[in-house]
This record gives sequence, structure tokens and C-alpha cells, in this order.
Amino acid sequence: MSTATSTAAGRTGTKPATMAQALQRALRDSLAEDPAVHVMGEDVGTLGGVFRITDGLAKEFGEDRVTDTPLAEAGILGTAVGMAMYGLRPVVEMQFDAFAYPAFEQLISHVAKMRNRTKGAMPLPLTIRVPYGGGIGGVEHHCDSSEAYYIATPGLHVVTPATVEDAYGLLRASIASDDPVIFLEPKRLYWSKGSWNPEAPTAVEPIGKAVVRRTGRSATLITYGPSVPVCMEAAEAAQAEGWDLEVVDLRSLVPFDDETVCASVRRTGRAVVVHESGGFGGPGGEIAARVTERCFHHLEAPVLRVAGFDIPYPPPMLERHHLPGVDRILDAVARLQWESEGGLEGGSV
Amino acid sequence: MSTATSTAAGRTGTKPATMAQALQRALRDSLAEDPAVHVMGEDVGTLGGVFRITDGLAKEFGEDRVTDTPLAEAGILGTAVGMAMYGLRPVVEMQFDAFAYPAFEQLISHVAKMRNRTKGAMPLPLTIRVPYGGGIGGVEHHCDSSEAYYIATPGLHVVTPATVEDAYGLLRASIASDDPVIFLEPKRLYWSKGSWNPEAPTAVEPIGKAVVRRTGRSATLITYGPSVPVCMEAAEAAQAEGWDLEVVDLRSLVPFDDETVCASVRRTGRAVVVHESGGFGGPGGEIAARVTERCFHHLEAPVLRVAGFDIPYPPPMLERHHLPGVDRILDAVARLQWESEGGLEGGSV
Amino acid sequence: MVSTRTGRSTPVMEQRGTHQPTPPPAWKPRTDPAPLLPDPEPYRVLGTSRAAEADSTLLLKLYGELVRGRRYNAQATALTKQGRLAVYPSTTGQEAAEVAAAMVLQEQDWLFPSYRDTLAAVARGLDPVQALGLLRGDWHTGYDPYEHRIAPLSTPLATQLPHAVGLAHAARLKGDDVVALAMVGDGGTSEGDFHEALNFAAVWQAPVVFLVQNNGFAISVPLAKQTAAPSLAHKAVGYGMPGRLVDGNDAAAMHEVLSEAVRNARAGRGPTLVEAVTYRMDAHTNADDATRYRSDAEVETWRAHDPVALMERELTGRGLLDEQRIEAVRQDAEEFAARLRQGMNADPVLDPMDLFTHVYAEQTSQLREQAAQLRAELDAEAEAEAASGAEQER
Amino acid sequence: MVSTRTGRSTPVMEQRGTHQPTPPPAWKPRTDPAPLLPDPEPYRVLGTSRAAEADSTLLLKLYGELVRGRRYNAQATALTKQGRLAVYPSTTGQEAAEVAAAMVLQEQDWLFPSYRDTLAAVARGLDPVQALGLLRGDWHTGYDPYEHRIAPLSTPLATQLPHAVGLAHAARLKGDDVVALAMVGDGGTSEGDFHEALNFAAVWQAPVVFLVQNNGFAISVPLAKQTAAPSLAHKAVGYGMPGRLVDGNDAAAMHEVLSEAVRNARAGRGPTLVEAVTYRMDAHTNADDATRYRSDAEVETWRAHDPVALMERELTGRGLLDEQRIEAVRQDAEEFAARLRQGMNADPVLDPMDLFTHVYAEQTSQLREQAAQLRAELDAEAEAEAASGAEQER
Ligand SMILES: Cc1ncc(C[n+]2csc(CCOP(=O)(O)OP(=O)(O)O)c2C)c(N)n1
Ligand SMILES: Cc1ncc(C[n+]2csc(CCOP(=O)(O)OP(=O)(O)O)c2C)c(N)n1
Ligand SMILES: [Mg+2]
Ligand SMILES: [Mg+2]
Repeated sequence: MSTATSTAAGRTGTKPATMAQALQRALRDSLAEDPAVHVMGEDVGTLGGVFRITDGLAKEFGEDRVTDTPLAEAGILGTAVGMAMYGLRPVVEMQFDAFAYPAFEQLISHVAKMRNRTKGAMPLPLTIRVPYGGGIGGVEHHCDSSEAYYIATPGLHVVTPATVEDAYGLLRASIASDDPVIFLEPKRLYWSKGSWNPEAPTAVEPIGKAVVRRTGRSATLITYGPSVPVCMEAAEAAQAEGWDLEVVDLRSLVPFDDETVCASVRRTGRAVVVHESGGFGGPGGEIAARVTERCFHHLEAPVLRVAGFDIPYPPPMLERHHLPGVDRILDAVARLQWESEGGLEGGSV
Repeated sequence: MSTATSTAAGRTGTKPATMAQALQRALRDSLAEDPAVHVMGEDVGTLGGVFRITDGLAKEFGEDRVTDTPLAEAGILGTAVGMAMYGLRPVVEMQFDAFAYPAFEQLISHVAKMRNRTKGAMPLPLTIRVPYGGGIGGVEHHCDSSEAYYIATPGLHVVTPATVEDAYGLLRASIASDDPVIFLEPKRLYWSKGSWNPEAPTAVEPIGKAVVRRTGRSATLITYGPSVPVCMEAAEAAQAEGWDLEVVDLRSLVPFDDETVCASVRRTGRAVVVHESGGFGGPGGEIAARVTERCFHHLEAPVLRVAGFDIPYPPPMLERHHLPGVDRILDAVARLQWESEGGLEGGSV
Repeated sequence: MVSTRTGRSTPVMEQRGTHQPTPPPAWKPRTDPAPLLPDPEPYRVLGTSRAAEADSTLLLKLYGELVRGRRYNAQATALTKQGRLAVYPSTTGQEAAEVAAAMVLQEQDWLFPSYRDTLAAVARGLDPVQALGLLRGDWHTGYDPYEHRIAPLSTPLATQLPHAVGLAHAARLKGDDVVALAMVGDGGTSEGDFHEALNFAAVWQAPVVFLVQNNGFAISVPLAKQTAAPSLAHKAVGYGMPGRLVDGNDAAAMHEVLSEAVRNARAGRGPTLVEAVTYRMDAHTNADDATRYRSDAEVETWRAHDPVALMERELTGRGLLDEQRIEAVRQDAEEFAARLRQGMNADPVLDPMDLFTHVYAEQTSQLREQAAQLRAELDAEAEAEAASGAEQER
Repeated sequence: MVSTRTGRSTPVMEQRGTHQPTPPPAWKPRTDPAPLLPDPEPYRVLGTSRAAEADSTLLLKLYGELVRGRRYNAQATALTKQGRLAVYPSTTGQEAAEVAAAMVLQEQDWLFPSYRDTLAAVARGLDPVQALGLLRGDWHTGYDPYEHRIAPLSTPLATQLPHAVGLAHAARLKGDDVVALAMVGDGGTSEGDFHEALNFAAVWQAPVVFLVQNNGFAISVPLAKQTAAPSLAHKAVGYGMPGRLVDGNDAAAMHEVLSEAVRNARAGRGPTLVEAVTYRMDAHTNADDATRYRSDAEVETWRAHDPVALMERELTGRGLLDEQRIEAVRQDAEEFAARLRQGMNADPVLDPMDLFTHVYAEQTSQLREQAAQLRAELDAEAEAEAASGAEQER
């Protein structure tokens, strides 16, 4: 796996761990440091969550801090809003992406708006963890990439890690944030491994900074979450075809780091946005549009998008046809109008 | 009001009517022609709806066909799903945009997916009418432009009229469609007037065709729903500054009429997308991105966007600062890099 | 013997006859529902033998609040006609439930009003101009919720109920003595959020009181189209909490029942659902036309059961309403109305830049850009105005 | 007299004393809750004096279905181990409720299963390979819902309940004789959709039966953390429909109570809520580890109350289970399992292009473009494979 930052790999004290472990540790450290932090959701207590992210926390911190709720997502988020009103910092788990939908009214009409409606008097410091995306052979309603809904809702932060270090760092920062954060956990990276320093893990501050995972000169792949490792792989593969690709991991969709993204695109002159979410009305349109608005005269080709198809998420046996993979990314890179340029390092068509 | 198509204005038998009247007539004609059509929602019966769109229908067709439901949006849409399963064609009214959110789980997980999950065996011919948008001095939760959520959900059609004729024609076509349609009604156009022919009103078929509301050579304004009249006004005003603007009314966001839009942009070489919905993650990003992908070498400037700010909808006394108006559109047109071109008809900066 | 693949080791041959004493594992209902069931008749005090036990001081206090509340409704409605309020959902006829809801709470408690319940907020001490901020249109929530511990008026129906549960639960976890009282309409009880809130409250034994004002209608939809339940208070049984049915126009009864519910919540005995049976005398809002869905005769029946008049009768019967008292109460209500008029007639100070200030704790770069755009537009506008002013002066 | 601004014309001076016979307008609870309340003990037939009245033919039929159902659960679980099923939520221990739900319906009726209820679908006549399609992963709904009038298995909990109400309501409006039976778990009763569905059903008097299988757990969450209600059946009262509590492991009791509920629905007497008290003997799914949240001892208590064994005892007591009968039932179950194995061992035929075929009635141009892209990729893949095949042959 090439998901760890290159800087982390060389540090002393680093060890391999899974993203699931890093997330669990982030919850544990947050609970330990701040008595206002409460974890709640379906099966997060005794069971430790269906993905075991909250494993052991109820035992360590008690059922009042780590609570198995009744099975009702609007109720979970709605009561968390009330708890946040009283000064707590609830961390809510939605069991799967599609099961967050019953809570959308609470999310859109209250969570996202409360600070604003009260002129800042009533901030809602709550984190909503949503395991999202596919690639794990899950049946319908278990594999949605629902980020388009969240980013179109002002008042929410939308954060998603792609590495083990970031899983810890971004979750800590999200829980510490005084604003509501949608924390999207790429399901299929739960068991991905990366090196990190469990002795001194740190929060990623501030939320909203993208990171260049790989530098390159030919074109920029703009991506996040589950698609970051795929893009890293694509970048490796591209080398054989003579393209030196830069990979930008957004880490947060809201706030959006225009600066890092545009600096990269201005350098490379070409960009492909890659995500698993459906293309139409997905984040890729926003990203492509804003990059084009800001970097038009640096662009040698239109910003292209590689995304999931505009279909309901496929059944397990067909999902591989849906997910953006290395080939589809390389195909898009090939369509970045290299021929009109000339002089590019082996630019194939 | 310049919302009527120029062709309609001259026809014999045309009369002025409001969009509300045209919508009411569309419902009435649909109920009369097809016994499978049922209208349901909060206050749609005896009261005739808070906007009076269903006025008189319960009396004419009986409470079994036009039904006041209990106050529960998920229940309304969920029971409508069951009715559609049994072969009816429910037309559901959501009282206001933000009150459709409680029904989002039913919408995303069932309405949008049912045909696909059952390999076509169980289509859901239902229409969901959503009064949307601001500009009527409504308080919070009554003025949302929620189209971003709908267009990011494959399986739904998303339709919105901007003229009296289209209100009738598109609603008839939506009800007749064998797929679920989100029918977005621009609240502040309910009382807008246009000429139409009430003797022989017709459905707009097929759903998914944009229409050029005004031809022009300098740049294309791509818009829909409540922003169409604003763009028409802006186009008139632009003439004084030497710009001859084309205005494309999308009429449906899904399906998206790439052909009409791109033909226009290829002709004009410049485009501004205008909508009231928030910019970030809104439809404008998708539109700008796909136009750029398809028309890159015809573009003299990046496709720009004029949209609502990325904030919760403002209170009544401040909404005018939020809504995209003529000035903001003209400002965007001015930023379409006219100077780099030269030779343009009086191109101001 | 057929293998049933249970791995069960009980030898089947021992099982004979139809009357086996198989122990049915844990499935007896855990609670006797009887104490949870509401009485078949709404609880009343005024006009019944119970009235004799009611404390005069309390009744006089309630009376003062009722009269003031009635005056508030009249004044707010008048303000809509003067264009000072965009819209007003009146509680004329519902004053008893509104003021009792506020009066039974202690200072540290929380009130969770629905969009209609500005009167309850005002009765709790909120400046009425602030209470009406939402409906005036200068901002969403017109007040700081922490000042009087009043949550923002909730427009999306029933959505505030889980908030009340969460807040009360949080306070209890912290060991604080706080009760939350949440208000909702008859229509709102049909929403999923009502169900989820009551269920969470009962499971957590949170110190919450749910007050349903059954005023007969959800806009135009009468109760018969809303529910087939024996009463809305009967819904409590399904959550394992007591349900109480009260005459919502009887301020003394409302005060007594809500006080008891609050007391129980405070003592750790969990939540209560209270249904106040009342009637919305005015249309849904000033924008509504109630003649479309109900008869004047029905309204008149309820006029005979007016909450202010009920209390007046009681106090008159006790000989407590002398000229001086009446004048003082009237005076107080008039002064209150005058202050409200005055406050609402002053134009609110608006800063369009506020649109960007409170979306996040810290402005994102996108919002900074957009704020700069608006700033520039406003400056240009101001400049143009100044220029045209200078033009005119010349 | 203080003006209360009601415009009320009743002269106040007439109102004296505390005992006024003010007519309280329409607020008496409309129904007596008594007939809606479930009995305090779950209804049982087997092992009680009621068993004597049970029809032997029916009991034998139920027994056959139970044994087959048990075998089905064992086979499906085995298929997960062989990698032929991604995941299987077993109903071992719940067979009585599952098969009774199917058996009480007539051909024209509809079943609305939750994700766990493949057995009910199979007992209604659905090919088990099709029933397991979702869990096998070749498509979402593995069958045509109209063929056996079985709605798609619903993964989002409780969301199928309003569908059942809408369908039953539509059939009734059309004058068709159709009843819908909708299944949900104890956990699912906490969802807002449960509440809204039951309320709509009662208001519309729709011909629906709601069957809650209270199997003690929602994954790991026990009933005590899910509700504080006396029983889940008590929730019926709040909607104005009868609630029935049944021993969910007693197939005869389940059949009787559900039959009566279906009969009432069919006769226009409205919906019923039935709570079947049962127990999930296996883990939530094969992927779950139940030892994390419950003790073996608890599981063992329930093993003594096994639905198959209960029926066996009754039939044995009646002397109806001779060698031949037992062998026939066993044989039937084995053949059934063999067919299932065989069906599941055949690889399903997959066409990736199906991804684009059923999203809309007519493909949009966007989807046509995307389908073309996939088509090209698949063609290239096939070409590459053919080429490498040719390469190897050379
Ligand atoms: C979730 C939601 N759906 C719809 C509405 C629109 N609406 C506003 S008031 C109202 C009726 C409310 O009736 P009820 O709950 O009885 O309260 P009342 O108005 O009688 O106080 C409706 C449908 C809303 N505000 N919120
Ligand atoms: C809306 C929704 N939320 C969460 C889930 C995840 N989930 C699947 S099964 C389950 C537990 C269901 O418990 P219960 O309703 O008692 O049914 P059982 O599994 O016992 O049959 C949960 C939480 C889901 N499928 N749907
Ligand atoms: Mg009401
Ligand atoms: Mg269960």
C-alpha cells in the first residue's frame, strides 16, 4: 500500500497499523482527554460497532460515554444535537452510508444551520462518522458514496482520510472542531495498513488543507478518500507510459483547499478529478469547475473526471465495473490532449 | 414578465394565466384523463394546498383521489411508493422544499432505486411536487433550493418549469412518465403571468429537452426555473452594454440536454451558469464542468457561475443580497475575458 | 426422530401429551400498562369540585398571564396588518397551555417551543420583540437561546423534540438539575421525529415533558385525518411513559398536570406525555383562510370554553376580581402591548455581512471570497447612492 | 370586566360560582382503548389446553414447513461458508413466525419482508435461489415482485412498512380483495417509518397486518435498550389499532393470530399490530460474533422452547409422527436443500451492461455514453484475453 505519507515512513517510532486501529485510537484519545466527548450510535457499545471502530470503548469509558442507542438515525442525530446544545461533543456513528439518510432532516435543517440561525450563540460541535463507499462486496444500501449531499449543505465540514495517519489526525481535529463535521470513513480502507507513530500521533490542524501525496510534472490527479490509493497506483503505472503524475489528496471537501489544488494544476497544466461517487452532480463537477475558473489560462486541456457511473451502486458481483480503477484513470490521462502540445515526456495518446 | 416563449405570445386563443393556474389545470387534466392518478399531501384536499395549486380538486374528484394525509413526509412518500407498486400514479406534494427532507430516505433508497433493484419489474411512476427557492419573504426552512440533492441521485428525473406554458406541459409529462420525477416549482413564479392556450394545452415531450429562450451571439446564459426570468432581464439590460446574450432554459436538470447547451456555447464561445441554489456543490459545477469537457476548444473564457452564496438561506430582510440578480449576472458576463479577444461588439470589461 | 438441526439435546421421546410446562423465556410484558394510560376524560379543575383546592395566588397569577397572552396575540396579529410582521401563527384560545408551559419551569430548565409557541417563550421572560424576530424577518432566531434557556423556535415540525431529549439527557449525565419541556402540535405527533424522541426519552428515562397542544387542526387537516388513536395521550403507552389528558383551556388544570410531570422528571421518574385539548380560535396564520375547512359554529362552541373566561369565572366566583385588580391586569397587558408595538415599529439594524459571519466558527476561504464580493457590491451601491445624492444637491 | 379580546358575547356577569356546566367541546377520547390492548401474556396454543382444538392437518402442514425452514436456514448458512453467499441473516429459531406469515396469506395478497425474511418469501413459494439473490450478490432483488406478490426484501429497516400501507390502500381504493402483511424486527420499531406507517394505516383503515418479530436483539442491542414499552404490541394503542402479543415460537398460535388479523383486514376492519416474541438462535449474520453481547446460557434457555420441537411434541403427543411421516418430511426438506445447493452452485449469468438498463424507463444520453464506455472497456478486455489465449496457444 502506498497510502502512507512518504515523510511518515522514515520517522522513528513508526509502526504499521490499520486505519481501523487509528480511528479507534483517535476516539479513545478524544474520550480520555475531553469529558465532553460522547460516542453514540447503533451497536457502538457492547459490540464495538459493526466495523469494530469503537471496540473496547464502552468498557473503558462506561455506557454513559459510549452508548448503544435505539435503532433510529434521526433520533440519534437529533438527541446528539440536544447534547451538543448542552455543551457536550457527541461523536455519532451512522452504521452505513445509506442509513444516514433518515437523519437528513436533522442534518440539513438543524445541524448545518444552528450556529447561523442563532448568530453564533449556539454552535454544535458534533462529529458524524459515516463509513462510506464500496469495494467491500456489500449489498445494496451499504455502499453509497453520499458526499454530494453533504458538500451541498453549507454549515457542515466534510472530511475524509486516505491514510492511517490522517485517519487519526483528521478524526481528532474533527472532534475538536467547534463546527459539525461529516467524517467520511472509506470502508474499504479500514483494513489498509500504513506506518504511523502511535507514541505521538497528532491532530491534523487546521482542517481544510489538502496534501500532495506524490509530486509530478505531467498532470494532477485530484482525489480523496478511497480513491487516493487508486490514484497512487495509477501514477506508478503512468510512469511506464511516460507521464509523471502529481496526486493531490483533498482530505477535506469542505473547506476546499483551492490554494494547494490550483498551485498544482498551474504547475502541471492538466488535471483529472477522481472519485467513486457518481459523476453527475458529484463533487467532481464542483472541483473541475472551480479549478477551471481559477486556472483557465494554465490549462492545456479541459479538467476531466473519472467517477462512478450515474447509477445506483451495483450488486457485489458487478461493482468492479463501476469503481474507478487504474485503467480508467490512465484512459482519462491519455485524453488530456497531449498531441496538441508536443515536447511532452513521451506523451502517448 | 418576459417568461412566455416568444412563439406562444402570438398564437391564437392564447390568454394570460398564472403559473399556479397552469399547474392546477395540469393536475386536473391528469386526474380527469387517468383514473390511476392520485394527488396526496398535507392540506392538498379541503384547503387546496397552501399555494392553492390543488384548489377545487378534492371537490371535483373526491377525497379518495385527492387526499389530505397525516403530517409525515416519509409516510406520504412511502405510502405513495406502495400505491405506485399497485399501479397507481401518485402525485405527491411536499409543502415546502425543506419539508421534503424527512422523506429523503424513502426518496434515495426506494423511489430512485426501485426500478433498478427489480431489473425493471417494478417501476415507480410517481411525481413529487416541491415548491422551491426563495424571493417570497419566507422564513427559514421555507426557501431552500434543494436541487443539488436530487440531481446527485440516479434514478430520479429532475424537472423545473420557468414559464406558464411549461408549467402545464412539463407537469403533464412528468405525471405521464413511468419514472419518478422531482417536479420543482419555483415558488416566486407561482403568480407570474404568461400567455398560453388554455383550449389546447399540451405536454412537453420528451422530458429532457432544453429550450433557447432568447438567441444571442456574445455569450450563453445557462439557467433554469426561477432564474430564467432574471436571465431574460439581464439579457435585455446587457444589450445596452453591447452584449447580445443567448439564454438557455434547461427545463430539466436530469436528463440533461447536453446537445442544446453545447450547441449554444459552441456558437457563442462563452457561458455563465446562473442559479439560485448555493454555488458549492450545486448544479452549476456540474454544468460548467460538462460544458467545459465538451466545448473546451470553443471557449474563450472559463464558464463562470452566478449562484446563491454558500450559506443557509437568509432571513427575509436580507434575501435580496443573496439572490442572483441582473447586476451580478452582468458582472459575470463582464468577466468573460472580452479584452483578450478584440473585435467584439463593444465588449466592456 | 426428525433432526431439527438445532443441536438440541432434549430427548424427544420424553415429550408426550399437549400440556408441557415449557418455560417461556423472558417475554412477559415488563410493565403493567394501567398506570401509563390516560384517564378517559380530560383533567379539569376550573368549573369542577377540584377548583376549591386551587390556590388563589396562583390563579391570579395565571389570570394575569392569560390576559397578557391574549393581548399579545391581538397585538402580534395587528402587527401583521401593519406590515411589521411577515406572518403570525396566533395562539388565541391556547393561552392557558402556552403560559402554563412557561410557568411550571424553573430558571435552569429549558423550553423547546415549536414555531407557534412564541407566547410560551414570552411568558418565560423573553423579550417579545426578540421572540418575534423570526417572523419579523431580520434574522432566524431572534434571541440567544442560552439567555432564557429557550431553544430556537422550530419550524420543521417535531424536529425539536429529540433536541429536548438530548439536552435533558446531557444535563442528567452531568448531574445537573434540569428539566426540558418540549411543545408540539397535534399534527406534529404524526412525524417520525415525535416517535423517535419519545422512545429515546423513555429508554434513557430522560427528564423531559412532552406537551402536545391538540388544537384540532394541522393547518386545515382535522384530527380525525391525523390519527385514529383513542387520544394523543394514549401514544405514551407505546413508549412506556405515562400519558395525561388535560383540558388545555383550563389554566389551573394545565398548571397542575404539567407541574406534576415536571416534578416527576426532576425526581428521576422519567418523561411524561401530556395532551392539552384546546382549540385554535384564529386561522392557522394571518395568511390562512380558515373558513375553507371549518364552520363558524364549531368555532363558536369553543368560544364558550375560552381559557380567559374560564379563569375569570372562577376568580369572579371567589370575589377576587375587583375593579382595581382588573384595571391593574388590563394596564399591565396594555403596557406590554405598547412596548411590543414600539419595539416592532423601530426598524431593525441590518448588516448584510452577517450572512457570512456565523456559518462556521471560522470563515472558510470560499466564504471570505463571497463576503468580499458582497462587500464590494454594497460599497459600489453606497457610492452610487452618495453620487446621486451629490448630484441632487448640486 | 376585562376585555379578553375574544369578541365573546357571553355576558360575564352571569358567570358565578365554581361549578359551571361549560360544555367541553369534542375532546372525549374517541375509542375505548381496552379492546386495543394486548393481553399481558403472549398467546400460546401448543402446550396449553387450546392445543386440543387445533386442526391436525394444519399442524402437520406447519410442521412440514418448520422442518423445511430449519433445513433452509442450515443450508443457507452452509452456503456462506462455501463462499456461495456473501452473508446470511439466519432465522433459525424464528421459523414459526416466518412460515406462518406466509401461510396465512391468499394468493392475491402481498408480503413485505425485511432483509431477514427470506424464509417467509420462500414459504410463500418463491424459488430460494431467487430469494437469496440479494445475498448472493448478482443483483439486488433476485425476483420479480409481481410473480408471487412479494415486495423486494428491504434492507433499510422499517422503510417497507409504509409501502405495505400504500399498496393495501391502493388495492382497497380499487375495490380489490388484497391484504398486505409487513414484517419488521424489534429494532425496526424504533424507526420513524414504523410510526408513520402504522399511523397512516389506522387513519386509512388500510387492510394491513404488521408483524413485529421481537427476537430480542437488533444486532447486539437488546430489547431493554430499544424500548421501555410494556411490550411492542402495546404500541398499537397509540395508533388506534389492536395489538396482539403471541408466542412467536408457537406456530399454531402464530397461525391463528395472524389469520385472525388478516381476516379482519380483509373484512375492512383495519390494521393489526402483532408482536411475535421469539429469539434469534444464531448470530445476527454469519459475519457477526454473538458471544460479544449475549451469554450461551440465555441461548440455551430458548433452545428449550424451540419452534420445531414444540410442534414435534404436540404431534408426537397426538401420535401423528410415525416413521413414514417423519421420513417424508425429512425427505422433502432434504430435496429442497439439494435443489437450493444445486441452484446456488451454478454460477449466475452476469451482464455488466445491466448496470445501465434499468435506471430509467428510457436510457438518458448520459447513461448511453457511460454504457458505451463500459462496452468498449469490456470489448477491449475480451480482445486482450483472446489475444493472450492465442498467444498461449502458439
Ligand atoms: C416537517 C414539516 N412539515 C410541514 C410543515 C408545514 N407546516 C407548518 S405548520 C403545519 C401544521 C402544524 O400542525 P400542528 O402540528 O397541529 O401545529 P399547529 O399549527 O396546530 O400549532 C404544517 C404542515 C412544517 N413546518 N414542517
Ligand atoms: C435504516 C437502517 N439502519 C440501520 C441498519 C443496519 N442494520 C441492519 S440489521 C440491524 C438490526 C435490526 O434489528 P431488528 O429490527 O431487531 O431485526 P433483526 O435483525 O433482529 O431481524 C441494523 C441496525 C439498516 N439496515 N437500516
Ligand atoms: Mg394543531
Ligand atoms: Mg431483532
